[in-house]
Amino acid sequence: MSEYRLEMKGIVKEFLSMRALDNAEFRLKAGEVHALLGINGAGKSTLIKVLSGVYIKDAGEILIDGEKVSINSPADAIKAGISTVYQDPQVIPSFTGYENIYLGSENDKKNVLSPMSRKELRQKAIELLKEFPLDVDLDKPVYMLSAIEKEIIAVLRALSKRTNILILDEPTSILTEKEKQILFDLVRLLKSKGVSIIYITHHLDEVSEICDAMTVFRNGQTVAQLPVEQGKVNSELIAELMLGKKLVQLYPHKAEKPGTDVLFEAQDLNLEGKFEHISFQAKKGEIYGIFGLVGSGIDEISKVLFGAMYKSSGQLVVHGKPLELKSTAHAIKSGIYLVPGDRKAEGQIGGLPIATNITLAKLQRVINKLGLVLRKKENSYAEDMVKQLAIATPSIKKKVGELSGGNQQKVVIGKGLFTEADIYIFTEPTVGVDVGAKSGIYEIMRQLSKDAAVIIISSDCEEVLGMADRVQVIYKGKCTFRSAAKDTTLSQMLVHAVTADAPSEQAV
Amino acid sequence: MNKKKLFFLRPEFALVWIVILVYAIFSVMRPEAFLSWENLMEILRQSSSTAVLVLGVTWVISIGEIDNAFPDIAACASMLTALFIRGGMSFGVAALAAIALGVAFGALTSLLVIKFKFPSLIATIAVSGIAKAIACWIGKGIPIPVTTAGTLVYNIVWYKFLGIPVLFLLALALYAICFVVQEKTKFGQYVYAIGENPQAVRETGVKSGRIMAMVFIVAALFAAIGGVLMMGIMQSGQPKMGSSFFLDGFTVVFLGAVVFKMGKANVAGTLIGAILLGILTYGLTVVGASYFMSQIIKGTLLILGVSVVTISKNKQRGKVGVLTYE
Amino acid sequence: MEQAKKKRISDEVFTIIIFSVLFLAVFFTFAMLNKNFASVINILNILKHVSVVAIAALGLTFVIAVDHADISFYMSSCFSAMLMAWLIAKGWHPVVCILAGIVAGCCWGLVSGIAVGKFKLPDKISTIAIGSIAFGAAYLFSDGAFIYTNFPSSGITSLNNARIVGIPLPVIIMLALYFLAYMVLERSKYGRQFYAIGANRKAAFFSGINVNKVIVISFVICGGMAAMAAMITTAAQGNGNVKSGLTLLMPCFSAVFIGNAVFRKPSVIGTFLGAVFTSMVQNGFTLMSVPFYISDLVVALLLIVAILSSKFELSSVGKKSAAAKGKAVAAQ
Amino acid sequence: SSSAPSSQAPAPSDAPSTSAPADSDPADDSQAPADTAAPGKKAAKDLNVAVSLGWLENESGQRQKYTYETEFAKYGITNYQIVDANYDPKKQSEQIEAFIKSKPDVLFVTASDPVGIAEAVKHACDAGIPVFCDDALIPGAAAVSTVMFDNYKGGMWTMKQLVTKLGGKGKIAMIDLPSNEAWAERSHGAEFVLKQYPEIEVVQRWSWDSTGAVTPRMAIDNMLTACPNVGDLDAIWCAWDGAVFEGLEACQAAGRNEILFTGSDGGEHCFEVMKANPNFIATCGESIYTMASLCVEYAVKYMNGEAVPRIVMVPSIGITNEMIVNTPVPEGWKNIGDYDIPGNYDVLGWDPTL
Ligand SMILES: Nc1ncnc2c1ncn2[C@@H]1O[C@H](COP(=O)(O)OP(=O)(O)OP(=O)(O)O)[C@@H](O)[C@H]1O
Ligand SMILES: Nc1ncnc2c1ncn2[C@@H]1O[C@H](COP(=O)(O)OP(=O)(O)OP(=O)(O)O)[C@@H](O)[C@H]1O
Ligand SMILES: [Mg+2]
Ligand SMILES: [Mg+2]
Repeated sequence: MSEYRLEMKGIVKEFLSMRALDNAEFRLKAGEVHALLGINGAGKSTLIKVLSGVYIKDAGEILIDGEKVSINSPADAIKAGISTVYQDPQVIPSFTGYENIYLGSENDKKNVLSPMSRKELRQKAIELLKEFPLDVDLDKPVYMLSAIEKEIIAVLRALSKRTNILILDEPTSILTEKEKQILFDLVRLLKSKGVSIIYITHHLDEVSEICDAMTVFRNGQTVAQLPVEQGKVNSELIAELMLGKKLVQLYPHKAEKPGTDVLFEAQDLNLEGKFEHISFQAKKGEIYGIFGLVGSGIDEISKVLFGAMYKSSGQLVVHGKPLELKSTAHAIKSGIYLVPGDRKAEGQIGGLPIATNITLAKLQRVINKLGLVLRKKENSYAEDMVKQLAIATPSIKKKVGELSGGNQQKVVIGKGLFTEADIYIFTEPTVGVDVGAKSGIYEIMRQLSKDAAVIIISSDCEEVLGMADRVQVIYKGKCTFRSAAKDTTLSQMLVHAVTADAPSEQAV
Repeated sequence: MNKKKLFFLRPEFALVWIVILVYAIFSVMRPEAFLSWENLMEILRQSSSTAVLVLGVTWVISIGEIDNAFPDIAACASMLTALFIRGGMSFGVAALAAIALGVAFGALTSLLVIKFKFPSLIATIAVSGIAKAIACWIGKGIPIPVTTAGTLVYNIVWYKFLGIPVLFLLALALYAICFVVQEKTKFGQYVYAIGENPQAVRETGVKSGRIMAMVFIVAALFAAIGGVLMMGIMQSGQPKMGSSFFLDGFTVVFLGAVVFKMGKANVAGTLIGAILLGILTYGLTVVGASYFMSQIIKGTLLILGVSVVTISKNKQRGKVGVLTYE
Repeated sequence: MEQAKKKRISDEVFTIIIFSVLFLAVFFTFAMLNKNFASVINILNILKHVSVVAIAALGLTFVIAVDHADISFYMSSCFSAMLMAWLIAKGWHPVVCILAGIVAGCCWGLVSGIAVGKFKLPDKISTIAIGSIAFGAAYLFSDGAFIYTNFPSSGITSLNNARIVGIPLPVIIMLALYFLAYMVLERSKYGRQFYAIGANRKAAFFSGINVNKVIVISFVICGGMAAMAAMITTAAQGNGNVKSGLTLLMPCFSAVFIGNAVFRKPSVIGTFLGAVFTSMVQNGFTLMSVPFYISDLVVALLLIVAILSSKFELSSVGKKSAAAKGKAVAAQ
Repeated sequence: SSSAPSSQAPAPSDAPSTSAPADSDPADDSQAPADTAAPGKKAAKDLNVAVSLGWLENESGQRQKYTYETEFAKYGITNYQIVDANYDPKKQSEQIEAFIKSKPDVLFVTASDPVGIAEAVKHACDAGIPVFCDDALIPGAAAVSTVMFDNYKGGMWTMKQLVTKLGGKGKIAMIDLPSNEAWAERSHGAEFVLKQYPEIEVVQRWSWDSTGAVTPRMAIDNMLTACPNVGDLDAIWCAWDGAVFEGLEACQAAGRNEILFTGSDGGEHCFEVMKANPNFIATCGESIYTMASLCVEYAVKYMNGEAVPRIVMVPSIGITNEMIVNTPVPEGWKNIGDYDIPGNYDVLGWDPTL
């Protein structure tokens, strides 16, 4: 018997244009929670895709319990006791919870024409659920479930199989703080049952909270494998390992003096069932922050501010004039730009080149009188933007979808800068973005705020507090707290984000 | 209990009511042609061949793909059967051989779509081109009459058992089998799962390519069976039969998607769709309506059905939280 | 990195080269088999014959570019043909009749576009339905009978027969429309919007593009172009025929998809090459009096070969990365 | 696009010498053995009539419909349904089966494809419905009467015209219409003539697929390209008039004004084109009105308990360009297309010999 449940040695995976894994090493002990860390594009997801049979490795070997296994398809991985909960858990929306849990393993027979019984599945699922202190309605179609419930379904699906190794790829990025705790309880429970867990995350605090060990990746190579002492993680050291250089400071300095002109004002905005009575003023020269947990309505607020969703009532005032936004096109024309929360779905057009993405929202700037695009002009604008934002790419012709997460986000921001808006709304600007890229994005935001009103809307408390000059907190669609950032603490914000009746309301 | 009662009033049941309504309207207009057991059975018999032909296409639509080849596979199967019978084979052997060749077309589609990643639209355009070319080549573009097909096929397509056409019973049996497969087996489960989220299915380790391949092959299988039955009904191989089934076939499947599963093609719905189309063809004939009337009526029903489903789905979803362009 | 970039680009060029080789191979095969094939007259003939499919396929390209499918255009073009013929029979000036036909095509496109773009009905089903209605409505003009009254005298046939500096008018119309479409789709602001919507509708929306409007426009263009194609068919046949557009469906989709495979996006030039490719084969075979079923068979096989050839990549010569590519695609 | 004629005939060599209707009142001419059992009598105006047309889409289909409506009006028949199958034998079979269940007193059928609908027509006969087949014989069906014409002979005659005009020597092309057995016979008849003229060379031959992508116009354009010089191609024999119309357009556009054409069908439009194009030298004028009106007449008689002939081979008329050019429209006619109304041949002095 080997010391390790899983060993991956000398793993190489090449893509058309690059080497994503370059002799990567990974070792996992039985019953441990092992963090896999690295900046965007370091190779984490590729490693677990190799392990779970989504990609076929080009070289290297995988040993499970000391024995060499070959994994060439997801089915092979499942057979080897490896289950994966992908970052964005894939479910069948109209299927019930229990149908989703047992998707692919309805019965043990190989023959797909073998009969399956939904009754049995339901029964089995109920049994399974009993083992864990979780509360989900398994009879509802999953499109009616919340994010954590979907995540739980995905985890249960992984656990419904004989699982020795469970892979969780950024499981918390769509969860609220409370939900995160549910998940962590589950992780601890599994660990106690002897399941080994690979845990991918960009949140170093989570590492210290539940992980026993960690492996850090950089450029497709393993740069460190360290044990984790509970509660004692040296974030700076890890960040340094990940980046390969010292990170000076994450958040830039705050505004020196209060903002001047009120460029953008929300007056008593309401969206039935999502949020109510949202009001604030965003001023030139400062950053206004809105913090709320996922599902608190912040995403909808950002969309209403941009005319992407209809509001039920309320008023937007832009440059001192009331403005009824009819469409996103109207918003952009009025000088508003939104960096949407879901980068892949809403922000970027992954299949098109960087240059095309950057100019898309304001093509007027690069066309002649006949409406034809002047490519030279466009390219030079794009080149400038790439330089200005330090987007790491060999060429502006590269497709955005092929960039790493942080650089993708920079392109989305670049698209906004190109519109020359004077009101910028950033929603979840750093989800899935590594520390290095994060500080770059923060710097850009601060620069922008010099000539424009910047609003940051995020479920990352630290980020909002770190960036904004003034903040408000949303709980269940209502503002529960507003204050100047310098007078506010993290815990104050967090408390107001999870309950409506916390004390103290401070002046704006 | 209450839920069950309401089921009949739900939008996904609307098409069944339309079928009944259309039947009632025609019955008032031409009672002698509608209001008898025999007439009803005739309508069902007529609907059966189309129903069999598009049975497999249902699942192709369910997995989110499209099949343009089924009409020409049917035509090719009808010509092949006629050719083999003329060559001296018995009907049974000829039919089996023709069906086997029909299935080969399905296999070709699968190869192109799953292995070579062709969009199914273009793969089946190519396959239908091949099938039709072969069908025409066999008789140099001329239908092949078959007068010696024997009693087996005659009994299948014309005989009545207890007053019910055997053809309809056959169709019903095939539908029953497919219904069970769809509702009670893993295969059926995966068909709908792939239709909604193919990535999720792949991630669970299901060989979704294999399921999709089976779906295309099954579509070709039923198209070929339908073609053989058509050969029996028309007592001839018809190389250009395909054009008759193209629009009607899709209309049937899509109309069927409006019932029971709210916008998802399903075999029970397809059967209802085929029967509705049968009633329309029959009814519009006996009232002397012209070809174009039936075209307009079919199109209108289809668009109405789709609108009902889409609108009620949207209503379910609600307007709150929906992007302004959606 | 630099090297990687070179490799990628040549992959795309490689596809185009393979297709060109295939194209030329077919061309020279026919040229060898038949001495008249490569003559100027015949090449103009091929272009003239392809103009109908090419123009309709060009309209379809716009719909495919926004990632929708239109299955109504070929049926609505029948309506336009009959409307035009009916107006000609009534003695209207041919130009008015042609314009009326095109407007009618645009209107049917508008109906499809509104159903799909505005009301979000599923595209394939609703366009089949709307197409059926349009086709049925085409019978209203004459109960389905041919309309030929006034055809020779009205001068409508010169839409097909006229030549300008020796080039048939349909070819000139086709080239003009293609030039226009190229400028719009590949060079202009609007083209960007079409492609952006096709690649990621939601992101296009958040970029301030009026998604629904552009989708509706794509269907209108498709309907209008199909009508234009039907005008030429009608002029060529010398009568209004309800079925004039019915054979357009498959060739148009083939043309767009061949182009899509070769250029990796629905493109104006790709559609043109796709249309010419199949038309050339048909022409070659009719020149040699080969029965239609054989030429249809070869066209179908070449369709497969053409798209298959676009799947080969320089970099996939090594088998491993081919598997990786396939997997990566599968994983998306 | 399809302008297609139809019909089906037994092989002409041994075609039964049928009663020749026509000259004045065709009804008087029915000498064929009428071995039909007369049903219970029923007056014409009380009849419930069903008409299943194979197509409506071109002139011949429209002429058939026009005939039925006109003749029904004449007999006071008001209770009738006319449907068409749009060239689709499967659809027509279904329509006939539907009619069977609605129990009409009489069923008229023109076949989209005689082979394809034979089974359904048999059923109608078996169900005791008197069936009258117009334009083509339905093999194996015990129709009360079949009124048809001879496609084979028509094909022979038009080819003969062509060959004679060419002086028995030259290069020709043929355009066939194989999708319906009856129409294919025209080509067989034409081939029969060619056997006697070894110096006529068929340099191009093409069959039209009505569901395919290549139109007759394109095919003829290509033929002209394949035979680019005067003398490479002298004439094109077409199985139906529609191909001629498109061919004439093609020749005109290509400036090839020496190429001769023959077709088959006849009718108002055809004659207009003939008048304008001397190169359209001949067509087989199918007596569509006569056939359909005879069907109606026999049906009425039969329902009245009278005997009617089982098969009537209505002669077609060989129509040459000269006949059209030199014949003025008689007074009271809508146009020369009315030639096919019984009795009208005589007025024109045309001889129904085919
Ligand atoms: N399918 C692919 N084709 C080409 N390149 C790829 C593919 N998948 C990943 N890459 C590249 O491989 C590198 C490693 O990517 P990987 O997804 O493993 O990073 P990661 O560590 O998961 O990053 P993140 O934190 O953003 O998830 C990246 O530079 C990426 O661009
Ligand atoms: N086919 C591809 N070609 C090139 N690059 C790709 C391809 N597929 C994915 N990538 C890139 O590889 C990187 C990682 O891809 P992957 O699908 O693993 O994303 P992910 O791990 O879910 O991303 P993240 O965790 O950062 O949100 C991304 O930057 C993506 O754009
Ligand atoms: Mg990742
Ligand atoms: Mg005829």
